[in-house]
Amino acid sequence: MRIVVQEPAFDIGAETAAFASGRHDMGAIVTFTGVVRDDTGTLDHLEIEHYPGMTERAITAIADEARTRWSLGDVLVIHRHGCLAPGAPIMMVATCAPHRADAFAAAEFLMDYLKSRAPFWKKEVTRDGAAWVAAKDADEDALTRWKG
Amino acid sequence: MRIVVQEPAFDIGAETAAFASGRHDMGAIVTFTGVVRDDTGTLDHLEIEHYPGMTERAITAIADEARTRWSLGDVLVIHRHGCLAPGAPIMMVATCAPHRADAFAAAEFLMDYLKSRAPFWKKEVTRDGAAWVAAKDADEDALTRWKG
Amino acid sequence: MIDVLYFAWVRERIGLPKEKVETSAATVADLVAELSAREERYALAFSDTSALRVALDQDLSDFDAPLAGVREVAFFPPMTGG
Amino acid sequence: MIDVLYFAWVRERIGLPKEKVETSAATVADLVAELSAREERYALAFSDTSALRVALDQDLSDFDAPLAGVREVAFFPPMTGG
Repeated sequence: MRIVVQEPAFDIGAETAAFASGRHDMGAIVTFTGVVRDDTGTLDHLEIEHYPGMTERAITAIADEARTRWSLGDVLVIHRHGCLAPGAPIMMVATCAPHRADAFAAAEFLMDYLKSRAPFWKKEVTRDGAAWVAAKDADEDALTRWKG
Repeated sequence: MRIVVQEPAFDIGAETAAFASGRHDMGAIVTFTGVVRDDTGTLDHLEIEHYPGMTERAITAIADEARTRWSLGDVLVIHRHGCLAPGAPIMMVATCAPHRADAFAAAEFLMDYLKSRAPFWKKEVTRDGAAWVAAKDADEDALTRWKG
Repeated sequence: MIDVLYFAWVRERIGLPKEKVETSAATVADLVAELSAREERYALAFSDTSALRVALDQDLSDFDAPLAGVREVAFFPPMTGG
Repeated sequence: MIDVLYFAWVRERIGLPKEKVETSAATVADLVAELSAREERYALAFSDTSALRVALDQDLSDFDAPLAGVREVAFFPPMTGG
């Protein structure tokens, strides 16, 4: 298991290749990469603030929970903070498992919990000003499918 | 959209990086990689047979269906045939979408349909002999969640 | 004349990947009956068609589908891709 | 003495990321009431606690949680990671 919280860019291809290599007993590898999206063409950059210490702790707890729920070979979470330009990778998650259903479910679980339970906050800086991104009800609702 | 059916190995890292690059309007990128699994340590190699012509046609139809069901930016499917050693990548799927739910659902849909609707057949060659891999009821059942 | 293709263990049991067949069979099932009547190896390969799949001109189809206009028929076990 | 941390717009409204607070507040809600009574900028930041989250010693908690033994309290809006 590897949890990385960092400011610099990471290399999606190299991380995916490293995560996938030498898996003789894992048939399924899933990756998710989140990218800074600019729908309107007005975004200058995204600022991501986080809570050092709690961030690593919260992500580790989420990854540990995923490993108790599904039969996983390994878990990788990389999440950046700081200033990110449109198109830049924000974060990635990778899971591997003997079977694809486990690898997919665990990756979706990790994403749903990282969205609303890891202490990151996004601020969009456009040419017209800056605004904190509001949490979406849909993101909170997404957690309900993993309960009960 | 890119559909590749080939015998040679492919580079997961390079394919993932190429697929992910320059996506300013796509917030979510999902990849799935299938790897030759050797649970028992007796597998010498896997032989994958396919139906040239129908294979490309069937995968294209599955990918087109995914693009009508979800809001996707792009789809990539690579599937190998021939002799594959344990640990070798068999195939990969990549999807990108503005939102993560679409990218995940489309990738799982593609995998479920590729398993049972694309004309590939796997034969396991072990030190004790060779045997065709039987289709699993679970794989056929997996398709029902996309119906009705 | 139609092209008949065999894959995986169907190919192995029949002993060839492809052949041209002169037939006036109306449906896939009729073609299967004709082939099974030829030789034991065909009868063996087609003994349980519920374990087989058929494609007509590279589209999945059914054993009761008509063969009129079809140029390529393929028989194979359930697919195991991915 | 406890460390009180603020993030995102809570930090911006209060105007600092972190401070040491001398308090005998029994619960998080009591601490919020004490801070809000200090100055307008605190009152503004804490005006709607339903829009806020709180962590005690880096674990998510509730506004009615006791503060006994807690060394670090953090206030922030709902998280928007991923």
